Amino acid sequence: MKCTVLLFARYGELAGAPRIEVDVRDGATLGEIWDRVRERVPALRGEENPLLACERSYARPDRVVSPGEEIAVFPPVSGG
Amino acid sequence: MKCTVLLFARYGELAGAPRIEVDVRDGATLGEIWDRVRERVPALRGEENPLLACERSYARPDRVVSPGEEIAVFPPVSGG
Amino acid sequence: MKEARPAVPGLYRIQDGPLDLQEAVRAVGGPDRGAIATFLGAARDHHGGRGVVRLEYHAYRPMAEAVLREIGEEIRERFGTPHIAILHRVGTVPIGEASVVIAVASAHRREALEACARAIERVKAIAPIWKKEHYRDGSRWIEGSSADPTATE
Amino acid sequence: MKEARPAVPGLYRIQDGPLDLQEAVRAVGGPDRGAIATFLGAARDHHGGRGVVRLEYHAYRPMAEAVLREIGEEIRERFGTPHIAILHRVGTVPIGEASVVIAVASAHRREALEACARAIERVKAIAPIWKKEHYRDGSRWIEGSSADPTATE
Repeated sequence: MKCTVLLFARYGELAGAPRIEVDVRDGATLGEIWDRVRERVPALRGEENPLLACERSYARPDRVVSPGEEIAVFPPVSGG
Repeated sequence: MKCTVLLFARYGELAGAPRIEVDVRDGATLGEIWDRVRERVPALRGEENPLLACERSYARPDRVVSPGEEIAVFPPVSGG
Repeated sequence: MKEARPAVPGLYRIQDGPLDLQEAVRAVGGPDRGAIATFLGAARDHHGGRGVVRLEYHAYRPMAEAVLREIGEEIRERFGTPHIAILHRVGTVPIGEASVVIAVASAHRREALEACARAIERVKAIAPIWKKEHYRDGSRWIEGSSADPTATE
Repeated sequence: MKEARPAVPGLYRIQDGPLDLQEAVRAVGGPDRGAIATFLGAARDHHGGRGVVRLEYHAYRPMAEAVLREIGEEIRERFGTPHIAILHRVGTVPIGEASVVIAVASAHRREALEACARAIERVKAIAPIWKKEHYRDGSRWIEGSSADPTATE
């Protein structure tokens, strides 16, 4: 399945785009999707503390993703 | 010496006036002045937790008062 | 109260009429401060299960302003937050309107929040101000704090 | 985020342009509430000894608004204070202006103050918002909280 992954803040800058599309197997997990993103964007390979979100909620790497769900990956937050 | 004692909130209502003048010996303490006030105003005799102030600062009953200093007595506070 | 004090930033006032939270915030804000904590005490329509129709505050005005300033000094020494405003209203305070407004600014949030919480405790404990609650069928003086104001904390 | 939630009072918004503390206070106030605590975070002109000329905030906007609302729910359950407003600015924030405003109203002061302090901690820990500091000679993303947002507290 095709997944669009939203990237925020420094991750977006490293990727040169606020989103990236990757191809993964049906039933892939968030962790697999993030691994695929890093294959495509070498600049992201060194990132050790990504936060993962699915459908606008935080989720763990073992979360199985369904087609069409909104996926996002971003660095530790610093609002306030 | 003559002392004018300011009374606030319920104490002023009990005395029927916001201030009362009493005659005390030179070198009287705040405690003696308050005793004299209560002799003059029977309605204040039952008051057990008066706060005493001299020159706009809290003071203890053994504080010696000089002529012309500003004396006040009032009930526990409830601002805020 | 009579000894000379160094001039310190701060706004301390007993006033008739409505309090302005923005005034307090403006008085303490500045480019080197990342945090402003405020506390606003408002006249509540009930107390102990009884309906309250309005509040009335009286103060020993000159002493109350001096005590507010002393509280500001205490807070500044304890939390290192020199930028403090404490405003207290006297006279009638309609339900829903502010009786007291406190603002504390600091470089960091923790001191500002803790200083603000401490400041309202101290105002309630030692400022010579009294509240009278008015009900539909009468009124009553509230006499709250019997903390010894001359005690050193 | 998708399950039906009961409608609860509260104002949660990510916005461009200046924040209005009074709006937050108005959103939470009411005649049965005697206490309103607020926290305002402002852009500071220095950080770690370095001069800051402006801040820039980015957010994952729809998720950030949902998270602010979840924080409000957490606070409501923990402190029993249903009246909460959390506003966060995005885009450029000039020095001295507010990046975040929180207001919590309650019958009593302790809950309001504690809830407000807790709310800003949670915003900083889990809201998907990022700050970029701009200096005279460059800029840097701040990456603060590595708290696990999926952990139950």
